[in-house]
Amino acid sequence: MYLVVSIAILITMALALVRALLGPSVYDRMLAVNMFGTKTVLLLSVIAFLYGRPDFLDLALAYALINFVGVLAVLEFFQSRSIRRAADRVDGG
Amino acid sequence: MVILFAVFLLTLLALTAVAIVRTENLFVAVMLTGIFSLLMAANFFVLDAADVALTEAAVGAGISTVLFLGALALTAEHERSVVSGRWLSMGIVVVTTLILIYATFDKPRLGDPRAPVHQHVAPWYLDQTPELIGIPNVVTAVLGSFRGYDTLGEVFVVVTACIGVLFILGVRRGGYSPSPDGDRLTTAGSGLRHHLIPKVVGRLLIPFIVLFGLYVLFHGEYGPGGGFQAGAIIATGIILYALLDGEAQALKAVPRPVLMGMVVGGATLYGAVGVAGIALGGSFLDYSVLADDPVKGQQLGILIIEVGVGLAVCGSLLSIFHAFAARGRH
Amino acid sequence: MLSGMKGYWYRFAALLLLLIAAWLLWSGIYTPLLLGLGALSCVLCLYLAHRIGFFVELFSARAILRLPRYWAWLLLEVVKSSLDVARIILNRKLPISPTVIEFDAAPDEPVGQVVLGNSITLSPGTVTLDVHNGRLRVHCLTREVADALLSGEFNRRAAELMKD
Amino acid sequence: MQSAVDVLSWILLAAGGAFVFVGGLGALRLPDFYTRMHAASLTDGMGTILILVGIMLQAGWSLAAIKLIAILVCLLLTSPTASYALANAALLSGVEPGNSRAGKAEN
Repeated sequence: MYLVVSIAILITMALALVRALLGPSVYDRMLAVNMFGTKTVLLLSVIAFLYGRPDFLDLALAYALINFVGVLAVLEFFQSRSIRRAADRVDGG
Repeated sequence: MVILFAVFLLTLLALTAVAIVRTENLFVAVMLTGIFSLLMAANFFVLDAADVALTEAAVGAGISTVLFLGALALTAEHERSVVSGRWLSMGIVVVTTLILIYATFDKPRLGDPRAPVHQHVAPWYLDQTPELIGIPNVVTAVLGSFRGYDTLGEVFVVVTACIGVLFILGVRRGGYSPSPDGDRLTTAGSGLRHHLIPKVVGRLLIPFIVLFGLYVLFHGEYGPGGGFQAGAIIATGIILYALLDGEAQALKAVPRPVLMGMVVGGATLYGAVGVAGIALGGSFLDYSVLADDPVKGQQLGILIIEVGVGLAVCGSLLSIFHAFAARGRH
Repeated sequence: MLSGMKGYWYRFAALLLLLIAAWLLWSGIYTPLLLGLGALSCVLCLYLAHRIGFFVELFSARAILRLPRYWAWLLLEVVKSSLDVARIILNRKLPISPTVIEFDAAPDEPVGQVVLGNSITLSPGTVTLDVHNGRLRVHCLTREVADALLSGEFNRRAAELMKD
Repeated sequence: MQSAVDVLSWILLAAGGAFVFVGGLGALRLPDFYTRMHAASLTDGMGTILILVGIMLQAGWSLAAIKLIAILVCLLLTSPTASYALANAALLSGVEPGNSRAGKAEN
């Protein structure tokens, strides 16, 4: 059963990757990365039990804790970029 | 079945790699690199290499995206397309690939017990770890004790890289003073404090991220983990704070002298353990002499050098992050 | 709502307890050395939390006790809307009618608004786009979901969770 | 008793797998960015809960189960936060929230 679930997760990863490659906007790709992150956490948890190595769950926990930092960095990036662009526009005339 | 998973993940990995190379939008490339890192970690994990997978997770999940975006803020978003020399490089790549594929025919099958790698020192490590060091995680035993010189070298590579980045990007004294050209750019560095949801959730999670990092640091002898991973995870926690409240605030919470102290102190701590070994009558980085019982001494030595590695890595990553952020502000 | 020094120490103790519990449950190895290192780690995290101003955010202590009931209700809500969204995605005609709505959050405190916003995002069919000055902007997959959200059940529950 | 728990956990895992897959499908099928976010939240919310609870039942009362609870709580905290950050980044950059046929319903 773990096998079936992990295959479902792998297929979903592939679908998310298709979305990341197709785009069209950068946000779609970002969304795909985000989905990919949670799918990885699930895949790691399932595989840890598939192998009978529950101590490997640390890895999934690490992702669960810090994977969203990247998305926050993107928000911060867009925010400061839009502020900088507004500033440039004011400077330019 | 393991093979099937690995092949599937590797196929996705190859697709992602091609897409990263092909895209001219650097922002898209950064996003795809995130997927690449996740796939890589899953792949390591499927192949039972949890320590490496954790390293990939610790670095790839937060820090690399943050640093890439920091670099992207300093440059243009689109890659300048290079037209000349395409066919030549294409040819070189194709030839190299063919040679590499040819070389793999001589490779032993995955997990073959008769493979040369399993005939050499690996069995000895597996045999001797319980006896000489007495910890369950052989990877940590190899990295920390049997091959302690290599890890020492790696720490110094990290420290050197940090020094190099600081030299190139430059560090300003008193980094967090507001920039001279007005409030506008100061608000640009003020982080996500106007966004309620990230602020509250992020702040709630930071102590737990740091605690998890320390947990990984101190349990390297028992499960996947160790100094490198811990340093990266703790650094991610503090970078998260920098994203939420602005880089200046993060620099106030963990000031630059502390960061420098971590970098230098961590590397020195590692070296000091080695010297202590000499002083107590052993050889450099021989931990057996650190305690009455050689096995206890080994465990103590590994624990201390892991702390050293963690300090050095955490300090270096944060210094590099601040260097990028400071550069973006000015 | 606790405030001032008393509230500060209260939250301090709560975080310390949570950190200790997290360490003990993650670790699973209870030798004196690791317990000592665990204590050290918890103190270090607490100090860092103090430095980053962790204890500034206010929340009602009794909200924690009401949390299980809220979660049970939220889980039910998530199941219901998940089934709806799954049906929409699997429908050949893709019957969506995207709608953006705005409404005022009933909870006054930031934490309450965060709980509200994240609960809305968590249940499929609705995504919180923005929370600003107590006003939420939500993207809904269909008009029916938007109407359901505007009827204020989420708002009422979140406010109930947060009230003193 | 054990078999009842087994059956329940298999059902949860299967349902979780199904939801994850449908979410992935939705991310491909839905027409624009904001609507695709709903598909992502389908896998992030329901799929995650079902799969992790399913594994938890298999793990029984052990530290692994508690680690799974920690993973679940963290995911349920971080994934809506990440969605918010993403939606807001798109909003900031001027991606219009959709072909809103109904217009804005002001409350």
